[in-house]
Amino acid sequence: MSTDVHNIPINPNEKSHIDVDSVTIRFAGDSGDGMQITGTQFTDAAAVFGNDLATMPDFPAEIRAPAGTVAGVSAYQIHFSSEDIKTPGDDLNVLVAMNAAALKANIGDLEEGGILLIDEAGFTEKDFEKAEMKSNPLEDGSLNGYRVIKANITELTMNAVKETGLKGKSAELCKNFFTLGIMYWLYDRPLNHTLKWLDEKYGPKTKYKDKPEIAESNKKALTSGYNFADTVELFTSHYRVKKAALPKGKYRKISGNEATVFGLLTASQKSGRQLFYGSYPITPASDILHGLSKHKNFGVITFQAEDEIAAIASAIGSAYAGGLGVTATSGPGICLKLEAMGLGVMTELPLIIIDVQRGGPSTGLPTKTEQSDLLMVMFGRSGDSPLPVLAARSPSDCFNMAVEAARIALKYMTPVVLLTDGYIANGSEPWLIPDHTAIPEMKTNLVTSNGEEAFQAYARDPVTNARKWAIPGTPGLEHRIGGLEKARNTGAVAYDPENHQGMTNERHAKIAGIANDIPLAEVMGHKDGDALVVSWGGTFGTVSTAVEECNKAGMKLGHVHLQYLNPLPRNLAELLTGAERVIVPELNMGQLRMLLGGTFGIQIQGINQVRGKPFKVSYLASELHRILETQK
Amino acid sequence: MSTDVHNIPINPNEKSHIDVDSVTIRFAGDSGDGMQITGTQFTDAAAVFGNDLATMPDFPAEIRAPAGTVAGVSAYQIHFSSEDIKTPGDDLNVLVAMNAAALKANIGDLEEGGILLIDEAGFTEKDFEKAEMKSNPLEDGSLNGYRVIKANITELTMNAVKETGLKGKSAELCKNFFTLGIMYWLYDRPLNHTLKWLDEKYGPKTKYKDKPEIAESNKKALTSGYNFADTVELFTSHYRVKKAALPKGKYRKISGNEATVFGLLTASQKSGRQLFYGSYPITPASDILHGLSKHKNFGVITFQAEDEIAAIASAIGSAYAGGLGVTATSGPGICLKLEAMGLGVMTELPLIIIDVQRGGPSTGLPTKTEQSDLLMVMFGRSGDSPLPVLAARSPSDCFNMAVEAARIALKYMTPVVLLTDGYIANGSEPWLIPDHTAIPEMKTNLVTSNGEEAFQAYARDPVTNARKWAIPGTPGLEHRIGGLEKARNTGAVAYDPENHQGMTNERHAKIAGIANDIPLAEVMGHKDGDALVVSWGGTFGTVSTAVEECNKAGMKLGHVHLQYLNPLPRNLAELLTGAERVIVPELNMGQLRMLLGGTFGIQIQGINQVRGKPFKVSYLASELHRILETQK
Amino acid sequence: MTTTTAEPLTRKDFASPTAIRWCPGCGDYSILTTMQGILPTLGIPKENFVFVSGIGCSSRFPYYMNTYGFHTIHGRAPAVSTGVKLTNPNLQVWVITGDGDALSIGGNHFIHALRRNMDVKIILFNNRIYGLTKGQYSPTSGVGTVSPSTPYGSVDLPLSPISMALGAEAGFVARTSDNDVKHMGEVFAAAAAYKGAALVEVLQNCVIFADKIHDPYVGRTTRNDTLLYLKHGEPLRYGKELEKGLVLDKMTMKTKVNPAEGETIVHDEKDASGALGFYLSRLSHPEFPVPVGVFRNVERPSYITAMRGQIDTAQAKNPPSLDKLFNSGSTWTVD
Amino acid sequence: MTTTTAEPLTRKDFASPTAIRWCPGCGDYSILTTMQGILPTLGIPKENFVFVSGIGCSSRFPYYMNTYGFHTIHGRAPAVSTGVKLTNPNLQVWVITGDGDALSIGGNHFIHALRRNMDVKIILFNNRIYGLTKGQYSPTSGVGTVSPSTPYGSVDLPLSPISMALGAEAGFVARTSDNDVKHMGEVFAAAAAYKGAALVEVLQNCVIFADKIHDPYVGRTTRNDTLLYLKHGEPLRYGKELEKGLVLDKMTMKTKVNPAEGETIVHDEKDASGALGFYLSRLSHPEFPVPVGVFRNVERPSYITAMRGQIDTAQAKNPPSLDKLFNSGSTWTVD
Ligand SMILES: Cc1ncc(C[n+]2csc(CCOP(=O)(O)OP(=O)(O)O)c2C)c(N)n1
Ligand SMILES: Cc1ncc(C[n+]2csc(CCOP(=O)(O)OP(=O)(O)O)c2C)c(N)n1
Ligand code: SF4
Ligand code: SF4
Ligand SMILES: [Mg+2]
Ligand SMILES: [Mg+2]
Repeated sequence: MSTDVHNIPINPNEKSHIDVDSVTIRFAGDSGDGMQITGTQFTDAAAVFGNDLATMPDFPAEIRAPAGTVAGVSAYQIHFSSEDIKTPGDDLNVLVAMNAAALKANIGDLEEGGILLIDEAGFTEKDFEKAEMKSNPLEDGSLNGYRVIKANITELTMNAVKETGLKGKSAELCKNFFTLGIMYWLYDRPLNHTLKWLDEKYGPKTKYKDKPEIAESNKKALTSGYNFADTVELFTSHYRVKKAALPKGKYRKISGNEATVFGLLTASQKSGRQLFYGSYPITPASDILHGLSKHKNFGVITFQAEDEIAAIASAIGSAYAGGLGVTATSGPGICLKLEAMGLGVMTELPLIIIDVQRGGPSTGLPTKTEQSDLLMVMFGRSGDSPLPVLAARSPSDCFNMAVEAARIALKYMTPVVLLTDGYIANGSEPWLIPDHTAIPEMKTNLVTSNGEEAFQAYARDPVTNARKWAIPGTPGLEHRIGGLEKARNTGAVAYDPENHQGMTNERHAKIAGIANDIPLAEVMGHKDGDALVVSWGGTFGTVSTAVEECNKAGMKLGHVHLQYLNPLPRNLAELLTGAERVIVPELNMGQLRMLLGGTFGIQIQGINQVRGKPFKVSYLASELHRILETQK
Repeated sequence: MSTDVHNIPINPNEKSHIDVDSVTIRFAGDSGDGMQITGTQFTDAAAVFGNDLATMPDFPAEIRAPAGTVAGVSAYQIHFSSEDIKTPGDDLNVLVAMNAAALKANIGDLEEGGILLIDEAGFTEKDFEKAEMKSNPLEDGSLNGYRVIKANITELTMNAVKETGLKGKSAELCKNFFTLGIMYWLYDRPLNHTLKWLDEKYGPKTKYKDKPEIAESNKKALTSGYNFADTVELFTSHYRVKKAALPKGKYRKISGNEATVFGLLTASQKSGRQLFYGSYPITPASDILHGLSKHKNFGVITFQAEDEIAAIASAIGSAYAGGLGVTATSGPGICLKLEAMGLGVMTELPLIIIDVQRGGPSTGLPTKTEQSDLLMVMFGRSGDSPLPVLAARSPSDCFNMAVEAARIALKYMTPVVLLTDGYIANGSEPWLIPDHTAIPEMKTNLVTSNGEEAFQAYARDPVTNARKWAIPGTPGLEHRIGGLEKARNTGAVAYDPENHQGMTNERHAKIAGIANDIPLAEVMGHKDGDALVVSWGGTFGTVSTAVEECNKAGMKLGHVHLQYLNPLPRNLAELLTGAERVIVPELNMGQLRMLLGGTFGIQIQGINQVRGKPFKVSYLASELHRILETQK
Repeated sequence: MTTTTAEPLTRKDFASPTAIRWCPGCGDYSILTTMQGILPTLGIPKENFVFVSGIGCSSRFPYYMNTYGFHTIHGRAPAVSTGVKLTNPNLQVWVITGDGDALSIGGNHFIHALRRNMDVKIILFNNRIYGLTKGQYSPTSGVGTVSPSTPYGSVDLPLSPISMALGAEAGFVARTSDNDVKHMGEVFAAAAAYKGAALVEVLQNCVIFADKIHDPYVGRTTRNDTLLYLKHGEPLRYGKELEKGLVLDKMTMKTKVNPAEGETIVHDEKDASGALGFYLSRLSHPEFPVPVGVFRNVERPSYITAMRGQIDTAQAKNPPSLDKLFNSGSTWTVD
Repeated sequence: MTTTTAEPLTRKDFASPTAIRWCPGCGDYSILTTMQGILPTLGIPKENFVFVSGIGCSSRFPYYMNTYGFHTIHGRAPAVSTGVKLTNPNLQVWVITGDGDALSIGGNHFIHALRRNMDVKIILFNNRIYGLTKGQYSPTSGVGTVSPSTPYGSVDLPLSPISMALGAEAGFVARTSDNDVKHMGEVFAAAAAYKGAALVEVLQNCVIFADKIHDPYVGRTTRNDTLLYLKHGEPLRYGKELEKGLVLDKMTMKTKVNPAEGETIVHDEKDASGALGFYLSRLSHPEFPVPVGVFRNVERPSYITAMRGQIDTAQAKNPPSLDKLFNSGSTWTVD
């Protein structure tokens, strides 16, 4: 990242091109201002252009909090670059603030000297009042450290679209495209992608066909914004962010929830099992339900259940009947699924439980990200109840891990938890579209007959320890299962002491054995450095960037990132016990630290943050510095 | 324990008294045979006589499993002694087996040379068949190692009670009292206690007043059994177990669930808060509901909710309204309460959640004991959601810990988890009746006015960090709380990042601070020995006995028993890190081990068992030996 | 309920300072102001009101009331309110819930609070959609509802909250709509006056995700023809001139224009069986008028009174004594 | 449903080898044998039957059936069965549940399976008590029930499973009793034949904790006077000589001895609104006869058919292709 280029003094009479490596922009406005669309369009344009990128939307918890209030601010951040990047950026190079509340909520993240584009129409006395601001920031000197660019974007937009016939509120709503036009000029981007998108979205083939003025005026606003920036001397230079040297191939942009959807559909195709998705809406997991519901052509059954308990129960029912049973939710919903997860463990059925983590405890911060459900999914069931836990490390990695979760569930006959989080679920990045034929078919434990012998529902595969999957409808394999302790092999109900110990051991051994079937942990950076940094899940981007920066700055750090939390990679014990020190940064109060400390009996230092947001790379780097300077 | 005295060869012509220190007897028969009553009566007699004792019932999971099957066997074990004892005994000195299935299910626990009293009427071909036995154990030599005493107890009973007019099945049902009579003779106990009890239970003042023959025939059976043993040469000696040198005072026998009931009622009286108990029946916690329901004179509201979620939700509602809200359940029920527990954490309301642990996972082993919910109650909630966790160490300690849970909940404004287990909940021991006036009054954070200042629901007490408890009905303190993240002090809804970190820290600090208000961990046995054994909860009796035995045998072990799992005693870090090695025996696959390892970053060895039963002292002792002999 | 003779309360006393965060135009606003207007008329001190809600747009309601309030977790408000009311029967407890909160995840607590006749007033904001989670269909959405989770249209058959409540034995069941503030106020007042569990369904408009969903029957200009205002003891008539009446044809209800004298069924909210109310709950637009007002209003034994009665009796007979408790059963002395 | 022409199945084919562990004399036994007797008559291959249960004495049922069976967790069987049936619509799925399992902890899943018309057959063993947990009162226990959790008598007002089911829109609702094997068999067969969610309440005797609870009306010798056998299209008559009939007095049902010709209400299980069934569900002993048989039996759209239809249409239009999926939306190439 090179943030400083923005601070080069500008010759006001020359509109030149300045090359920069990466830029972080945040579009912020009222929820009604269309900031998510603006951000997405900018992102698409950057993606199609060939930048590497990462994005992070930030919604309010309310559907429409009162316009103009801080609670109603919606924002979208994009980090795009000519280099390989893994985070949506720390500090902003550019902040677009459509009103006073948006300024108030976001200015803290704008770098010193950064560009601040302001719609003056959103900075009236009334706006200050709604934003609970004591004075006019455009006048009180508080913005002196930034390059403030003011324009009455709303008015400019209204004028621009006048000729299309659109008026009043509807005309005003086009201001986000005017703003987008300005930003396209600033970063020297062609308009065609967005123009085409507007035609597709509002054009003659859509339900807006009777309102051609909508597409028209938005297009008008876009080009007017571009021309405006070109004409008036808002800025003195374009910035250019060159294409990134990404691996060759075809790309698309993908968010974590989309990638999860793709992964589940892929797993269904590769295993030949009908995908059954039982779910109850909850932020930020609902988009998986929405996404899968669109893909009925894959035969997926999406069942919006009456609650989270019914959602997982129906998925278990599906698994019993031979489906690929999946359920997803966020933290509070997981609480409700834990009892049924225990049933899944006891009945050893393949099942995927996805937790798109959000800020807690309780209802907490529904639209904010956190990594604080790890220990809940590990241990939050009655009895000793082990199951595999995986965690995706980035938006596109949700695809891989969803496929992997299915592979493990089907191969080992076990519920599997996949952890993602609000940040990677809603964030997006370019995805090198995989060759679907290269993704291996998945084996299952389906059995269609037992020859002459009596069927034993809990007889285990000698290698995987998986039991057989005899599904209803199969003649001759009729059997009963349930939540009471099972007798070895037969699966009958059994209360006897030795059997319970034996079956408990078998359940543990089965899950532990999966360690032989997952990749070893890999050390990035310095193998035998001064510390080993261990991260997991959605912090991969920030942590690895921070470690890289630290190492560039002369530190000697190794970095292991875990996508498998249970079982842990089998070389991890050696890596951890061999390390000079172990540092675990995570977005919680120390959950992986507890897990690793408890598993390996080692001392670990934590970097912990629960602010509802990803780490900043700079914060991590400074914490790593600080820790390494203190005594162990 | 001195088990060997039973093996002294006996002179068949002399009925002498032999003194023994302790005896362990198990009464086993069909669920319909009244073994629980027999055991309880024997226990009461031993208690009243002045022995120290510990008991352990063992029920089948079914209400009435088919008579004569192993699944239908019901048993009651009592260990009574002239010395201080803490366990219901390892191996049996005496086994009473009313039928073949009872023999089959229990013979494995009878010591070599132990007494086996058999009712021949339960050993017919039909009985062998129901018990799935291939041959007649009375003839096949498999009982050669025991002192088998056979009698057709059923027939003897029928004859004995004939004169009362009772016949058939009803007459036969008296056989348990006949058996009890035999045992009273054997252990030289007076009959008066049981005779009195029979009068009270079935006498003229009861609903059986029209059936005097019931009391009559049971009394008859009891005395006949006694006389029978005296007359025929079944045994050649009585055994005598002298009074134990217990601390002076008045005693009663108490089971864990009873003690919990007493503790909750006491807490209500001492805090002046109405006790509200919301619960949904589940084994083995239901008896707390049953017990409290009887004590409406204490003003306790017992609410049988529609499910566990409603049970805890109603208790939270009560806490909000100023009640002492309590809910109890067992493992699967806890799964369902976790979301609401998170609400309790966020709203910082006083609340007690009791988990009478049973065998898991899932429905598991409903009537068997286990300690496998520790990590669930610690971590099984979304987000970082800390709350205090206590664990009772014996039946009577349930009283202390229930009182303590209430004290902490009310003082610190927090949900508190109290862990007990099926073993101590159903087991009983003598309880030195406390002087209720010596139990301190409990302070609460109730507030009735805020003077002139605006009320701040989340302003904290500077010492305890507790917030104020302003309950509906109090004029001027109207305020709103809920599950969304709260703003510091005001308690308003707040989504901002710094506040979330701050409140998360405050929640953690409040719970961590309770460490200053609980006893330090105490090392029993050797302070700087070769190993520190750390146990928790209901295994206190077995572990401390085992450590004592090991130390008597020359080992050098220290023992710390934890009744506080969160926060941990503040001297524990020092004790553990200072120990040569740390060994954690527990009835699960290593949950305290995980917690201590993760908290302190130390290596721990575990002794783990999940057999649905308490540890045997002998097993623990041998495991401790084994571990100490191996390299660290 | 304690009453007070202090200065009379006004609507303003019930408005909390919290900024309201519903979408502009949301039907929730009028429900809020109606409630704020009714409470001062009940003669109950402000501190004795408690609003308990679950999760949803509607469930933000307690924040806007200057009373005690508890924004709990999704679906559990009836259960939380049960604990509040049982612990302090002097409180008047209102439950605020949505169609998703009450009937989807919270269905179990909803039916049990009603069948127990727990004395809480449940106001169900039925906008036939999940508002807060951005527009998924709910258990009251019609078949074919296109929503984010049902892009091809929903296939679930919907529930009627009124039928559901009657099936759960509710003693007070009513319906009103967010665009008829006067009617709403009357219904709220009747619910408040009822001794026991009361359910009020409010037909509420979500401007964002299900705009105008109730308009076909609650629309101001046409509603005389499409709504049937239930009035106890009066014939079930509707239409601009009340020219239409509901009559019984064998066991089926039919609409008849200008029915004969005495032919129209007379509304009886006191009908012991609840069957008439159930009949009425089955009437739906456009085949029938949609009844609003009180479907059922019968006295049922009070859980709270019975429960308190048991406690009082027990206490009178046997005052609480820890000493007696500890020493109950057989004891022995070691000395 | 696939049918088979192989050797006809018999009752014995449905008896599993597992030893039965209900108390001697428990009403569950006759329900089990009735079920084992009915299944062979349905023309469905044995492997296509699935029994899903919750937790309770009754919920042990699947272990004793030699079919596929799933003994799940408390209250969740309707939800589990939903997943089974949606995944493989060829299966005939039976849910076995108790009054506590279905109506207490499982109330929510119960109502939603019914309102969705999920094609599973729910057999509710109503012994008006929690058997497995040793005798606590249940949501169907009468007020004043003395049980371990209510030593002073329960104060909850009970539910009627039939009213509840009708309130939840159930299309097939019936009642039978454990001591009338023939009637039970007929009702089970009717439930099996129904296309959609069916609820059958079985009045079941728990000899241990609520012995003879139903005897006042199901007693063999008196039942002609206390039960009303519902028959579609026939008048609602009962009594030894069928001398009594139910008539309508205004909107209230009344019993009349020797009613006039045509005066007796005629049972109509096809009544679209469900209100007649609801009326009947309110009748209780001793004031009224207790109706047994089919209360409601109407066709309702099938969730499964609609759901499968959407899938089929989508697949016909756009066969699944991962290639197409991955490459959907805007893509770009780096080379
Ligand atoms: C346990 C849990 N599951 C899911 C959610 C997400 N959620 C919040 S509100 C809601 C539905 C709201 O619909 P409704 O009750 O109709 O209220 P409305 O917003 O329409 O007023 C859902 C699914 C949650 N907060 N908690
Ligand atoms: C989550 C959970 N809560 C409670 C229980 C305990 N439990 C098992 S069965 C049962 C009630 C059984 O009553 P019912 O459904 O009427 O069945 P019955 O035994 O009478 O046939 C209860 C409370 C449990 N197994 N799981
Ligand atoms: S989303 Fe709908 S229900 Fe929610 S506040 Fe907005 S308009 Fe009201
Ligand atoms: S307790 Fe009752 S319901 Fe359960 S098996 Fe025994 S008789 Fe049947
Ligand atoms: Mg809604
Ligand atoms: Mg029952």
